[in-house]
Amino acid sequence: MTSEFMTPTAAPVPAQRQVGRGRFAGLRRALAPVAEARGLPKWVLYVGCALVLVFVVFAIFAPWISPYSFTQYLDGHGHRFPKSAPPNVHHWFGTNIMDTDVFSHIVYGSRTALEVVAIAVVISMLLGVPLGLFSGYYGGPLDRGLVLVMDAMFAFPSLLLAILIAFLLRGKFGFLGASFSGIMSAAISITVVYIPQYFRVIRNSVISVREEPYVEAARILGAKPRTVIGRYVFGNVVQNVPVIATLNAADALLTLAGLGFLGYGVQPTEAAEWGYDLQRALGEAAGGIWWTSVYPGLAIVLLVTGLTLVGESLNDLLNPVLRHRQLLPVNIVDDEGEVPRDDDA
Amino acid sequence: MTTTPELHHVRPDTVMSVRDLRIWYGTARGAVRAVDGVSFDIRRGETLGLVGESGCGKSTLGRGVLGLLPDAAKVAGHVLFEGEDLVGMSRRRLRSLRGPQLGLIFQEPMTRLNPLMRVSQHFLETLRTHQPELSKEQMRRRAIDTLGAMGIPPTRFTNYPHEFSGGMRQRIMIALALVLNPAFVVADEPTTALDVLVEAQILTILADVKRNFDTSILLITHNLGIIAEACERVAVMYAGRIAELGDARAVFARPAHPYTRELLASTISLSTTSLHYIPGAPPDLIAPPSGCRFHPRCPDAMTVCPQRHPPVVTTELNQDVACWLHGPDDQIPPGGSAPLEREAIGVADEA
Amino acid sequence: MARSSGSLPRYLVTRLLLVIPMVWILLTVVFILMRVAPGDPVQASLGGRAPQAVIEKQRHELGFDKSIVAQYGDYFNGIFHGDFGTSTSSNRTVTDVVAHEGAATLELAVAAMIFALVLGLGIGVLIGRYRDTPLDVFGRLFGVLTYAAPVFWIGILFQLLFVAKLHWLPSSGQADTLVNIHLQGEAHTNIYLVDAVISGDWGGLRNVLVHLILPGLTLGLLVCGVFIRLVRVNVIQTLKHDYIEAARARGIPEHRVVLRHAFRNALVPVVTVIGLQAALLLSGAVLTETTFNWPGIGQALIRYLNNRDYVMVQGIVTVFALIVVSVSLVIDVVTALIDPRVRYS
Amino acid sequence: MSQTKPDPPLLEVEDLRVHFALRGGVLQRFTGREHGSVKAVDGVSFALRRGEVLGVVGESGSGKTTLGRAILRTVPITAGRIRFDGTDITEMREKTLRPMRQRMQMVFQDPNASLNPAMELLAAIGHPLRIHGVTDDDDKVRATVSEALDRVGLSPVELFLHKYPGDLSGGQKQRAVIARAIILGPDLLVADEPVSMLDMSVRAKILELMIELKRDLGLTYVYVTHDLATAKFFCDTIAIMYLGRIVEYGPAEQIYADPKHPYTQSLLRAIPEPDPTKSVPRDLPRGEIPDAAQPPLGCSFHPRCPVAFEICGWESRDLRDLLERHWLAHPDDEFDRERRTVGDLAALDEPSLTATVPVGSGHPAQDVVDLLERIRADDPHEPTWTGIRDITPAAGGVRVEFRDDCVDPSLFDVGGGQQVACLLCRDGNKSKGPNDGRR
Repeated sequence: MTSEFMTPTAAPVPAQRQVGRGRFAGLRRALAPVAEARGLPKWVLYVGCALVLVFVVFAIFAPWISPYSFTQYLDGHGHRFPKSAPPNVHHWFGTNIMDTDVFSHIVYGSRTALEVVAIAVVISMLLGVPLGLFSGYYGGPLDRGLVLVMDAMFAFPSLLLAILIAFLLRGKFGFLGASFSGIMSAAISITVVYIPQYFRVIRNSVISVREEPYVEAARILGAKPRTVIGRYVFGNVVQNVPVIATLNAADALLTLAGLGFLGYGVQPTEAAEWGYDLQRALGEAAGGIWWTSVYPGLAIVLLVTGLTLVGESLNDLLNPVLRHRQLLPVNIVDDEGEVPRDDDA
Repeated sequence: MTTTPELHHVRPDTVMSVRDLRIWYGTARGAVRAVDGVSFDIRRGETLGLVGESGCGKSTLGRGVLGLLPDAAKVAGHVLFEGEDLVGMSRRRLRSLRGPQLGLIFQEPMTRLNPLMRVSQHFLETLRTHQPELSKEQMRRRAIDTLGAMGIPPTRFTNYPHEFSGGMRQRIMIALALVLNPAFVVADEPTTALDVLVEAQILTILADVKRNFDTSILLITHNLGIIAEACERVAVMYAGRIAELGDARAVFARPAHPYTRELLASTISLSTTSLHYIPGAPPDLIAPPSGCRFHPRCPDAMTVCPQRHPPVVTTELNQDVACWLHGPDDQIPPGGSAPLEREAIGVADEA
Repeated sequence: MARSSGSLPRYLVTRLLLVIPMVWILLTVVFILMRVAPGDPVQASLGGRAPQAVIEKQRHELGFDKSIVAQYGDYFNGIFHGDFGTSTSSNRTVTDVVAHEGAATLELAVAAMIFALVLGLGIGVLIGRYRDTPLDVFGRLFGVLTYAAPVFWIGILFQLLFVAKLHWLPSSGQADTLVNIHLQGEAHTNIYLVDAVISGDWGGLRNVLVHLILPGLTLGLLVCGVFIRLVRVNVIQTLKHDYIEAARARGIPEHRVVLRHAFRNALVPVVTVIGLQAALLLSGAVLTETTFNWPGIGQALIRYLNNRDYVMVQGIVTVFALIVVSVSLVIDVVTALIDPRVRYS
Repeated sequence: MSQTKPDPPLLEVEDLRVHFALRGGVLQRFTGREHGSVKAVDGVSFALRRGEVLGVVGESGSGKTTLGRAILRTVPITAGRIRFDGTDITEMREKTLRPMRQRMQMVFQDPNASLNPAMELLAAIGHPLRIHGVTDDDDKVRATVSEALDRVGLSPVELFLHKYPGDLSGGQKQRAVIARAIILGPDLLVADEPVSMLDMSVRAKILELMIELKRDLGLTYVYVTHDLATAKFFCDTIAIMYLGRIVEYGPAEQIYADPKHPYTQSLLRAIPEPDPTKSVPRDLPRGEIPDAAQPPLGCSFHPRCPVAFEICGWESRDLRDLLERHWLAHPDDEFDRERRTVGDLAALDEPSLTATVPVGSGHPAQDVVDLLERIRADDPHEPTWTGIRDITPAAGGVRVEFRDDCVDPSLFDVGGGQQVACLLCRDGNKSKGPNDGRR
């Protein structure tokens, strides 16, 4: 389809909203289509955000929302909770084989999940993005070497890599305190998996942006490489970051759960973790005890779905390859008379 | 208000007759009137040039007459091809016409061939779709002959698209459009992406096509030089409408519409001695100017121009022109022919 | 005029040569990972109370008393001769484990891949073609959900439904015990399905197939979600290409435009990513095998990892790395076969 | 500008060569080892006086854009010299060169891509001021940018200062690019097809602006274009490029009035005039500009040249073209029959003065000799035959020997400052300039 189709007029666009200035003006500008989204992608974005928000609230206000602590197995009178009891008034989602409350595990589990994922995403972003920027911009043997290493890492089964790293990191973060060391080592093992993804995406877009005339223009203006990367390249690749970050967060959550399921994640004494809970529930499933597995699994599915929906709708809105302007229905009026207009202009 | 008049009566050798065609797109800002009341005829074996600035609806019109528009585009009016109206025709029937009767030649030949298919496969696919009764050998023969007429040697028949240069790919695209000998072909800026020598080669080929294939061509271009080289008649399009239509020699010699005149003057050619340009830019087709759409940029605008849309009149040189300068005088209100006063157009409105 | 004709054999040779650094990097990473692992592998494998002399003897036998460089040399020398090492916790060789457990994993992976390809490609093309219709929304949601649901949770749900509730299918294992024993006696390829066919054991074949359904489906769903997303995006992108409009302008029927022009061309990038899914498949296999107690190599890896059997872990991971590299090689060759441009670049 | 003293040239380019390494297969891409090279610019020399406009004209693939970039040192230079205002900048380190960049700027072909989409005009146009430390004061930057915007006609300035490139039309963007280029008061402006992507009604406006700037600011231009019509209007001197070399050079008037090189002649004839009384020339050069990685032997233009003769550089690939043209003329039974007598034509794709035409399986070599003789009989005046010395059956095919005394023409002086790289122009004029033979 020719461009003339989609923008059948070369006339100046009416006054644009003022977009903020400063270093991240590029990002803000790049995200403008999100604010202007309508129709399906907007709703997908809303649903995704709502799902994520629920778990964020759970994570922040866990002690207030959760009826019990995740390690608690005695009620107020010192009586032990029933083992693997079906959902009831006291335990909305029942209890599990460890005599703890399933609902409390869900609430505290969101805290663990979000902590680990946030740390992992931030660290892998901080390492992967600059590496991709410099590798892509300068090219050369360093770039080729990095690409080979990153590709090898990317091609290697991610869960396996995470397991190996988790295995190696066991007990290495003791200095952070008992409850946080497990989270940190889980986060680090996941980080290793996701650095190549940021690297690849950023590097590839840097390589295409690098060839743009405006980057060459900046060099001809006499800008130093640092300035070119910071002011001309970064601003035009940064829109990829939110997309990768959300999609990777979703994937990281699954990796965390996988680690927990295999026993290489956060230890049950340190924090509540859905993957570990599912491992404990596995043996009971054949016996028909469903509540210990269905609820934690559902929590994972909902949070991952939420993050994926956010990521996918951002991708739909920001990725120029996928973006398409949807034509609206229109009525042809006979002549010069009234021009039919949509109300929202 | 005025009803859209017939530009001229339909002659018996007319292949395609477009009547009051409108193509609008709905966007968030409003309806884009890409094509807004266009009528013209194309005769057998004739090349009609369609010229205008970018964004005036040329490409949309070209695809519109072939029914190749996005589903959401709204089309009204008539496109009569050998008596059948293509507007409102079933998809199936339309598809069966594309290829054997209607063809399209594109602007960028580099991307128009499927990179994973050999040139031969493109031809066999097309022939098999529309003439399944032919034997494989007949199809090969037919394809090689058509390619040969475009200057592609038979030794290259089974090559992949990436093994050809831009000019050769355009020749292949033309051969592909003509292999079934269609009665009508739209050529949408067929030489814009090519170098000047290759452009001249392609223009020669198009001239041969007209001679050897008896095909009518609607040649869309923004280059008046190409119109002069290749077309018998020319339609000048502005903001979704046809401003002037007539014999190419007459239009170039004595442009009737001020837009045509200005366009000719702003073309830079080897014989140009001074620079000239049209102030301002083509209008936003969502809210086009009232009356004559060219009036804000027209040096000859009169007070009637923004008030009423000019009807089509025929000049003594047989040019159809929609401009109040040519009347009809009886429809101009009293005092309507006084010069229009308005502000100067700044660069702020420039294209 | 571009007339140069590249040759496929030449491409293959250069591609093969490129494998060498990739393998070298992966193997070196594996080697280093295993050396920095916490604790002494020999001590760990023999238990805490083994006498020092025994430990020293074992150390010497395994070559752990040599310098790190010498160990590195031995490692590569062994691999070069097809010797990946012998377990410290059992007396099986890595090759033996790969032959038996690997065959089980292969059976599972192939079943999953077939399922994922059929469903993923089908749904992907369909919703890519009918973008933004209710069908698209439904298909994408299905894709997101299958991806968002942890493999082991899907496995547990299947067990709850088909085993605990409906009693239709067996809960775990690769075959019933008797069939197991019989087929092990008939071992030709160690792949039960094939062995059953070769030995004409149709009852056994049926038994094996019934056992394969749930694990295959579970693992298949995981990969299927990725495929749907990928195929959809690529079909959408391909449908925007100029040659699609050109084909329509020639009156090529829509089904042919979608299948012959859009789908086939969309496959080129998809095939590349399918190669990367080999890694996902291996990750997923580890989880699926644990869930369904499938006697595959993933489960074996976790078992040996828990036993601190470093030689075995190193051997299995090495094999994984080799698989990943081989798959990427095969994928590149397939791409070159589909896309003539690759050969000439 | 006073022209009292004879100024030294502002820009001198001497035997400039820019060769891009071709990376071959996957392995080479990994190792970075080169695999042949494209001679994008292959021995170009010229000098440019202050205030002069040089038009570099050529088709795509002629190396004209690379030449423009090489002058600004944005592509690595293989050999030769570039002197800017007397200073040799060929091997200057980027760090030393950076201050010089204030004096030489560029306008690009695609106005949509030459401004950073994430920077508003104030920041984009004012950035050179900050880069070169002219001022870092926001008010001063604003004032200078406003002045520049006003100069290029983007007024009222307030309307544009905070716009993003995406909000501007093509012509406005090109004006903004020009504003950025002139804000530091450069001496030299390399304009790479500055109007070719603009609508025809805007082209004249931008050209007019460039002419005004030349007059008011004393700018010197290198105007890179494929369009001989705008070049005629704008340039003092014209350099016609073909496959990395200048094939004709001289004062604009003279070149348009009396083009000497067959290539220049065809270029001028091929431009469509907006005048229906003139018709398309039928005797256009055949084919297209060849692959610069393997340029034709001898004169690069000889395969397409209507007046080529014995020593222009006939070689194996011309033989393939000859065969293909023959079959093009006789596509029916003759092709089917004759094609089988000849083996894989790819054997002729390596440039060589002795070609071996492979024989189709089951055919005697004499069949191919007969075929070639038939083709010669068909059109004995085809110039390719003048370059062929001998056709003999040999092992593995038919050996075709070409003349080995072919000449790669250098620029010959034809008087009046006009130089032409065509063997037809060499008589009576001695070779001038450093453009030595390619081989």
